[in-house]
Amino acid sequence: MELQLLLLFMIFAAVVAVEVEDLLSSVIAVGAVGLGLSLVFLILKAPDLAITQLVVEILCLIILIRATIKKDLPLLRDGRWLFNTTSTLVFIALFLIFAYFALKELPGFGQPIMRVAKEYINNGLEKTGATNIVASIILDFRGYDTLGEATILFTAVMGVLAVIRSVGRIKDEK
Amino acid sequence: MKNNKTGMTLIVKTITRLTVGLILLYGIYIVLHGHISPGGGFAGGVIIALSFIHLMLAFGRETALKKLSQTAASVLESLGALMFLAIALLGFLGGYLFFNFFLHKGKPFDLFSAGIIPLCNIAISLKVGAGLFAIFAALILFKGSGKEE
Amino acid sequence: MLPFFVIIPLGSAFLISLLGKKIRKFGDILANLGTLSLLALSLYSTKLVLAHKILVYKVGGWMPPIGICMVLDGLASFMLVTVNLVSFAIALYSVSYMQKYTDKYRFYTLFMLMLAGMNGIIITGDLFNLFVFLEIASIASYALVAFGTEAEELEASFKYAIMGSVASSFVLLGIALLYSYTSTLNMADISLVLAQKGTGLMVSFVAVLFLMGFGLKAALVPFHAWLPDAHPSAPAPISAMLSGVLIKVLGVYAIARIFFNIIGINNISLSILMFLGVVSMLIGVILALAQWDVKRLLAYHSISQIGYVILGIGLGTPLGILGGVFHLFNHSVFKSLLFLNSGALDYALGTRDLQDMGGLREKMPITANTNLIASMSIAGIPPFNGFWSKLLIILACIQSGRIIYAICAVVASILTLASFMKVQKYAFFGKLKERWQDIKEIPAFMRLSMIVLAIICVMGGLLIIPLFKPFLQSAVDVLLAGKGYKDAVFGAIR
Amino acid sequence: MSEYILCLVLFCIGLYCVLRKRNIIKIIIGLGIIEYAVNLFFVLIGYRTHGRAPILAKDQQILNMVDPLPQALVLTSIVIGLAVTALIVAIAIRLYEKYGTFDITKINRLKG
Repeated sequence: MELQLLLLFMIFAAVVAVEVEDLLSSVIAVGAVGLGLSLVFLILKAPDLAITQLVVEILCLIILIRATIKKDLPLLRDGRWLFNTTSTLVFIALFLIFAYFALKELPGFGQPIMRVAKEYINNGLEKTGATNIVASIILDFRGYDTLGEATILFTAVMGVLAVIRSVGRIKDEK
Repeated sequence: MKNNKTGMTLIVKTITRLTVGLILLYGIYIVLHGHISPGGGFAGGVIIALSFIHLMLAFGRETALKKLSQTAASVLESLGALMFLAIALLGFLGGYLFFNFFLHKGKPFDLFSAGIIPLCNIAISLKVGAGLFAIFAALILFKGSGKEE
Repeated sequence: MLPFFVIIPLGSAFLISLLGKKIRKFGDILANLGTLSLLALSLYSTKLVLAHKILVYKVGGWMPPIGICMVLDGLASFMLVTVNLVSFAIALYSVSYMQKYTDKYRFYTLFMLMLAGMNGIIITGDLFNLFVFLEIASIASYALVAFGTEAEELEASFKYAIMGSVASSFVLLGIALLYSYTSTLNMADISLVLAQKGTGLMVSFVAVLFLMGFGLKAALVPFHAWLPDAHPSAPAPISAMLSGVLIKVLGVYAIARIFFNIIGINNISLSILMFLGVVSMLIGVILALAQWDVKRLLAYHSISQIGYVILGIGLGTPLGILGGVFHLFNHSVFKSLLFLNSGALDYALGTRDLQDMGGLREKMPITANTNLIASMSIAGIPPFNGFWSKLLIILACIQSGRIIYAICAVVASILTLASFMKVQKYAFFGKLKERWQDIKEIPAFMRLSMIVLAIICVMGGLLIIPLFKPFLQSAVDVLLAGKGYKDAVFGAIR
Repeated sequence: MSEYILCLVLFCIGLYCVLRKRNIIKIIIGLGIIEYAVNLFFVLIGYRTHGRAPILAKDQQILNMVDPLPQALVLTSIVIGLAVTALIVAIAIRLYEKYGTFDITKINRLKG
């Protein structure tokens, strides 16, 4: 039950983040969504994720606040606002209805099949020696994924450093 | 550290001076115990980066960059990435990429156990910590040199 | 040997970022060596595939449903050859072209990372791993589009990054649903479980999510809005890379692999693919007609040509798939050549507007001639490679009784011809303008890479003669085998 | 079941924000919400009723563990989200410098 309550809180905070007019408040509200997510991870028995989500959320907040501080917020609506919003909402509603019927075919909440995961739980300790099964998966069984993940972060750093250069082109002499 | 005009007030600076070491230490703890308790290289690396960012926010960017300059961060990041790749490549000793090449995995629940996993955690934390600090420093430095301020 | 397709570009990217700033030319040398060795490896891989049909590499020594595996089959080796061939030509071209930009070593780092991402997507046999490498390639391309850091480039990059990230989220949601349904991530294993459980509404929902996600990456028509902005804004070598191979690997290859080999194809999904292909083909070429900016015109043609590829693959008949796959290869070659030509014009003149050009044939003979070859290829003039693949697609349409689609393909081809006649007329023929009296031909590296690609354009038609046909046929066989993929993979493990 | 639907509602709020908002920062926020929703969905499908966290303890037998694989995947996906957000924020800051506004409709030098 507390799970649903937390989810409702997150949805509420997300709506606030989307609709509030002040940018700084909006960023703070999205921080609330992230911290709610961290709590949900804790309830869902994922302590690794809870820690990571918490620290990442703090970092994201700092970055976003640095970006937004002292910046303007335009508040405009163009002529086709109603039409566009309606079509977006119709699309989203169709998506949700389709999803509702499709989700019925999934195994119910709280009963995962765990076809492959059984292997990790039963033999993880003997085969890798790590007592944290999640660590044994990300760094041993699926270490190649983690290499990709580290590369993504590296790519992003390189990308930020490339984008932030103040002079991109060497100007011609003419 | 002299209390010049950059950074925040004296209270913030004093508290920062007390806590920043603890945060760094906590990050290192999380990294080293990644294979026996929740946490791991990524979370630990972010905490390490946060400790430097904390320093930067409280004391202004010069103080933090003196401790870890931007080029040093870039180099550390590349080194972390290369180290991770090297661990992966060392697996070829056992015949496969990412092979856990420690035949003796150690006693469970020990700090020195689980073969390559702690090494990978250290490499990742180095990479993540330095990388995120580099991103943050780049964003801040850019803000300083931007036109609108 | 399979991991080296990822390790070589990754390692060189890391090394370039570490040492590139200190040692001049380090990036140039390492990037060219890296792409050259990748090209050699991928050519070698075709030989392996002909001998063994399929190769599976178990990363970390774990059996596939538990660990990640890499799979090299006909389609993968075909894509690897395409990607690495084009990327080698582009690395060669960048040596001179990127002198105009600051921080060249960052360019090479991102370029090699993008290459690593694409090779990783092609070689992987695991669905989540595919997503991870998809993100590497995408993030590197977002940054590369903005590499010039001018206002327009940043704007294009922002739009591209937002749409690309939403697409990635759709893909990830699809993977999550598929994981919950089958409780495994290995592609062959998913296919096995789906065969046992049967497919219901759930699987169609996942298919729609994947179609939206990968369709956006491939710039199929309802999702094409980002491409005409993003591709022209990037530096020319990157435009060539994005249009030439990135949209094919991230979009077409992923769609083909997932729909044919994992989820399994049926008549409804085939007709959706064909319809999207035809619509992209027509709308892309019609929008291209009105353009005066060379690179923007080429970008719209990319949408149109991707439509041909999807139409060919969507036909589902052996001839259609052969045509689609062959056109994919041809398009990578001539579209990258065209973008490199436009980069050469930009390099020499400093403008991309066709109305400012004219009579450049006498001043830049090599650019003019290679551009003529590439234009005739894309328009489908007989001896060049584009003609053969389009002919195959049209024949396949007629063979399976879809006359309307065949007519659409012919019409699009004629419009393409008209559009490139315009380029030729305004850029290379006519009278030389006063202001271009003292321009020079471009540097040697750029000429070399353009000549290499032009030769492949001329010779490309030879790929369907019996001597070279196994190269294409092995790729076609993988798609035709459909769900036989899982048996092949599991057979190779044991 | 209701958890899944609530999670998808969160996804749709983010989608709406990306599609309809005109402010760049709002679009980035929407993207963040989408990422949260997808991560949450992954963890939800791995949850087991009355399950235990997938970490072995020293001297007790742990039964009924939750599915650890989605957690490992989400760890990767959180990092990806962070990387994308950082890159897009960097682009947004540059855009603000060039155009002096966060309004997406005023950032239209490229013809559509």
